[in-house]
Amino acid sequence: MPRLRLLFLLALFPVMVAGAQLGLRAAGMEYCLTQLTMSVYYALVVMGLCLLMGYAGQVSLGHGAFFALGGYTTAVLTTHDFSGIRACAGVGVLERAGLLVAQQDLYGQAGLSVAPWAAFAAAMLLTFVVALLIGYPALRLRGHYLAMATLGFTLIVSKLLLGSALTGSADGIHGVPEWKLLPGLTVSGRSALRVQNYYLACGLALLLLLGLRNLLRSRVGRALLAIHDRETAANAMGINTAAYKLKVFVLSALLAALAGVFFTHYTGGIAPSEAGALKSVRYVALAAAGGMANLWGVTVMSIALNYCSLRGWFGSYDNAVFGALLILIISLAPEGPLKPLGLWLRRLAGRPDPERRTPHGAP
Amino acid sequence: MQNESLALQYLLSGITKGSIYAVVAIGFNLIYSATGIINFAQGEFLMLGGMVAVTLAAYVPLPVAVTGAVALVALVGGLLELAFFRRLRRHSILHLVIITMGLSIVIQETALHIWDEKVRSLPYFTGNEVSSVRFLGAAISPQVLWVLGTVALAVLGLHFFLRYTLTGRAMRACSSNPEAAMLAGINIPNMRTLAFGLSAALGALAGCVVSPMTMTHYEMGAPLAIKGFAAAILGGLGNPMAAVAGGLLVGLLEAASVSCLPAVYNDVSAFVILLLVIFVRPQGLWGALAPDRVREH
Amino acid sequence: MALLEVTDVRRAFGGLAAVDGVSFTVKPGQIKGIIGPNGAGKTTLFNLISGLLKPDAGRITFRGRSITGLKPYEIAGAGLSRTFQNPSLFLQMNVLENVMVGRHCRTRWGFLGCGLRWPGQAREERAIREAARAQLDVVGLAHLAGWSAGALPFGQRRMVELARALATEPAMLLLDEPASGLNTREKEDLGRLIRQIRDRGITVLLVEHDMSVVMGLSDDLLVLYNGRPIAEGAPAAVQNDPRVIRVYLGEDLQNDESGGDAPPRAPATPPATCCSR
Amino acid sequence: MAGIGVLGTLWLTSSCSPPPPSEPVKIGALFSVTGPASFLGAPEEKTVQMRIEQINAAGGINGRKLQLVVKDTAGSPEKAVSFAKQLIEEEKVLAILGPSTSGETMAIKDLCEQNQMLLVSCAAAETIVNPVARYVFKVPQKDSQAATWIYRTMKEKGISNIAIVSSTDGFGAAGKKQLEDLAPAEGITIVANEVYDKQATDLTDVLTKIKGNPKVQAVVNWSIVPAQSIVAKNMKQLGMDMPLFQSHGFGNRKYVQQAGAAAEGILFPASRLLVVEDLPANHPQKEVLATYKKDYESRFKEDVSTFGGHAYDALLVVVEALKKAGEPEREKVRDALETLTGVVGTAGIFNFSPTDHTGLDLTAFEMLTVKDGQFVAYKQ
Repeated sequence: MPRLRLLFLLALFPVMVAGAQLGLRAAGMEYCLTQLTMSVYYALVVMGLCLLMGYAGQVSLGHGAFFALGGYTTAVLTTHDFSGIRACAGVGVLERAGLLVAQQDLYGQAGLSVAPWAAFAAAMLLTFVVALLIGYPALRLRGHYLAMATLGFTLIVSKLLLGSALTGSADGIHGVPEWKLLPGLTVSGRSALRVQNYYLACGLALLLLLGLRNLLRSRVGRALLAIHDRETAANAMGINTAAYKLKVFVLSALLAALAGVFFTHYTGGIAPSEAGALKSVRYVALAAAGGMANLWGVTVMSIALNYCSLRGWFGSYDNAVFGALLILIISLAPEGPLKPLGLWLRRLAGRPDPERRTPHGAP
Repeated sequence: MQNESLALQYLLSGITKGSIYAVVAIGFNLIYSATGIINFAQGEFLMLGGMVAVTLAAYVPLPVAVTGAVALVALVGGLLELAFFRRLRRHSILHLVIITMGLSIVIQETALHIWDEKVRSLPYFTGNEVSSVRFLGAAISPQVLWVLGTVALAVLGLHFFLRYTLTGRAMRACSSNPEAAMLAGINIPNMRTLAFGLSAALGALAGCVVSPMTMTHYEMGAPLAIKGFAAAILGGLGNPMAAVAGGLLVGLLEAASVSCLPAVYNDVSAFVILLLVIFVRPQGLWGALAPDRVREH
Repeated sequence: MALLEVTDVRRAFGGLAAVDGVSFTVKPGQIKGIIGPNGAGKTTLFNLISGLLKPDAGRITFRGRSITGLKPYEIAGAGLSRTFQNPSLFLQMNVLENVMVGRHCRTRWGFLGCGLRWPGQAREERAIREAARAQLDVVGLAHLAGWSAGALPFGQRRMVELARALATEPAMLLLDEPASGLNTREKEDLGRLIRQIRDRGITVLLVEHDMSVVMGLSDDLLVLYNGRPIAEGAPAAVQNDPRVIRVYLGEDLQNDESGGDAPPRAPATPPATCCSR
Repeated sequence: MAGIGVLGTLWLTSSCSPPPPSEPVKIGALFSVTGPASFLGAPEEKTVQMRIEQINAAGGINGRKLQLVVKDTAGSPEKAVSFAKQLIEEEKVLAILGPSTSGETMAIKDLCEQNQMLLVSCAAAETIVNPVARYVFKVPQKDSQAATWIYRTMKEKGISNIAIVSSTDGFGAAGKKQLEDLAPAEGITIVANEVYDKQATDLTDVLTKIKGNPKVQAVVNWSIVPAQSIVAKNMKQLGMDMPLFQSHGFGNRKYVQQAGAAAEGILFPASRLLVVEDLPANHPQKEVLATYKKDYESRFKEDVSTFGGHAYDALLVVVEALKKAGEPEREKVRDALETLTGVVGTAGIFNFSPTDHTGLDLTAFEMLTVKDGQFVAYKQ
């Protein structure tokens, strides 16, 4: 990998991030960062989907549910008042270990609930287990059957969230506390911490982008592409296709749950609409609109589209515009609108990618 | 209220729900078997059928309104295929399915702006809201019999069309082997347009016949499409008769789960069982495909 | 000691026995050919050996270890690689990357290591790239490394698939009709290449219709008909075996098996090119 | 590369240009005009647009015109959070009207409290004003008041064992909670309690379960359209003739037409907006209700709905507070609003206090029933 091109790509993303932030401060409209931060968190889910659908070719309509799984676990643990169990033995130990902290909400109601870091770990663990349980049987299926299995899973999760009082039934959970990641870094929606949270979200996205990019440029990435193209041939070449499909499914589920946890702490709450089928369909559509197997394209497209809808540019036509854009992009540019832009950027970076002298078109 | 008639009543309410899902599932199967696409906008054909019929019913008698709605929505279905799918060549089935998702959203929003967000419904075909057919202590609305009649009519009509008419056989040919069908002189694009049009007509007819019971509003399509998709897969993709059985089964599962579990979990139990069936027998209960050749796109 | 031992393998598809009690062995360093008319069960036998299909009965042992019923990737790991009847390259990748996929079972870095670009992983990546280029040199396509796999003509796709199979460092290579679709010059190159592979110590099991290729290459031959072996031995001996000749001239052996003593109607010495179609 | 950064910024900023400095008072509004709660949000938005135009035509408040900034949240809480932040930080509105659903209101309750933003919600859930937040008010009648009216009427009819069915949306869940909390005090025992999916197309199975319970003397359904008409029809089709009570969400003549013959005899607490004709002339709300109904129905050619009425009241209390405070300084307006009394709205007569941020009492409701397809005041 020529050093120059790698450095160029590495530099591009932070420059855009900082440029946007400084530009907004100059224009006195830094509040737009809020919607950008929310869009970046949503983009994490679509990145996972790009890996799963674009590279490994496994359709999943279940990532709304994984986002909600992450968000709800941390919301329930950090807002539920566990002081009722103060009597039993374990609580003392947990409290000293800092797992349980006293919470004080705006209206003076005190309570004992789990510390955000512990809740985050629990959310990731629960998602890992659930993704394995649902992934193992589902990934033996193909195409529409896999889509239906994951859609069924999403509906089960969303109806359970709607039905149970613990998860606040239809109103969801609110008053989720801030999450002090590190001494100087707190995930919170307060306007004072807006710039800090913007860079936190973009930093997290950049780290994940780099990790996924390395993954895709390695033997694992090639194995995923091989599974997508011809699973039998990949299997005959020594790739344990079943295990790889499951691993990439679990990884994308963890990414979605991670996004759910950060988003819940940032907006201070989560609602059952996050786990709805419409949300999962929207993630798949965003991945497709971004070019499916094009990691940067998918990220940029999902940030842009989510930003427009969160800004409310289209008013009550928001859904209609999203649907129309989706149809337009996929019918005109199935490889994604940003592919030509990607190639132009590569040319701009000195020389076209030596390893793809002829463009690949499907046979 | 002895428990036999209670059980019979649960059975009847399961059939009522199941008949609605079945009539949606048939529309799925038609487009799937002709083009291999799972049409996520199938629920929208139902909604459009209901909306157009209600608008027409204000001016013309009910039967004319229903036929008018079916014809109009069939036209819309055909036009959608022409506009969006006709010239797409280098697209995978996954891309086409995502386009139907986009279509579903766009149709919903346009319906919201053409009509409005209010709930409306066709009058009951026979009797009115309170009339019911009673036997053995259980009761069912006559409209359900109309829905079951429509389902039977649709299945028999489809069966006859696909088996004994030339175009029907051509449509089946182009779904099982498009290349061979093309060589045999079948115009594949027209077949696909016809499949969309026919499926839209079926959806519209279903929309009209369920409207008195489920009421029609611009957002009713999406949840019904998901249940119809589940019924089609449970029964066995591609087979209209199996889709009806799948639909009735989903309805009965929900009714059974309501009888023993709290009602809020009826969807949960229906989908848990659906997942179990898919994992064990992916091609569905009456599907024809061999397990390992689960049709992939 | 035989490298590959197939004993009484049977596989039926809904009553039709595609492979019905086939037994044979392949010695190390040997080129063994499998011939037979269409529908004789050659490809099914290949799929049984390489794990794509599970045998209903019988045992397959490779280097003394039973590989019956193992998954294809486990068999590839054990050192038995294959090519396909119609070349199945990964079209979203370029030629070099296709061959690099072959290195998969010989390398070990997983999701975490590749994601964090661990130093060891970067080294392994470079080693994979070099090994793949070397394999491309072997098949003489190093200049096409950057080309997209989808843009290659048929003959070159076969060669890339061969390079990919070699990249798994197999002890034994299964070639499924490598010569089909090649012109005469390409067939000669293929013959030379297969001999080079054999000389490097890789045993080759070859399924092929083109008699000129298989007869010239094979040290040993197995003839299948209706899923059953009817002849085995050196090419010359097999060529004169009356049953093989009658099978190839399209007569049914059914009456012969039942009769058992009917004289072979074919002329005693077959014309030199009788079997090449 | 800087070019791309600037390009990106221009693209971002074009969407949030600061409002031109002029003196109209800005009032923000979050309604779910589209999406699952559209029949709440659509009439609310139309009502507020109409009222703002009327107020501006009459010279505005204290000589300053009102400028309305409406955002359509489409019923999704994350959009409500994003738009609320826009209204607070960018538009710097005086107060926010809405949101339409209790889920969205709860999502931004803490946000508005922390940023000292005045929020007058059009959703009915009790938790919006309990625990009381200094800056958060709500105008619809309390669910508990509707539940009390239902229980009082039941006692008059000698009913003590009831079944509750409610939908899985915010409205249904809040109502169910109030019915459960108030039942013991009112001497009512709940023998069956079922929740169904708000998008349910058929409820015969849930009602069969209730029909199978001999002790049930009456059914209370707490949901919005279309489930409430489906429950009414299914009960009659199943031959269940015990009385059916509906929530105050039943308040629209159209829903009666949809339930058709099955609506006969349904009892529900409703604001007087629906029976304004037979209100006595001297009734304090008569004049407000009559003008609102006439204006709305003449302009939008559709029946007036109590949900539209909630938006009318939300704007009304903010405008009254603004008049009382004199100038649009948020802290003053908040204090004025908290001490407003005797404001005649469509839902009732508002008397706010530091502990009561909804300002309505039991008189806000009146028990109605349906006779020959018309709403009629229920008399024992």
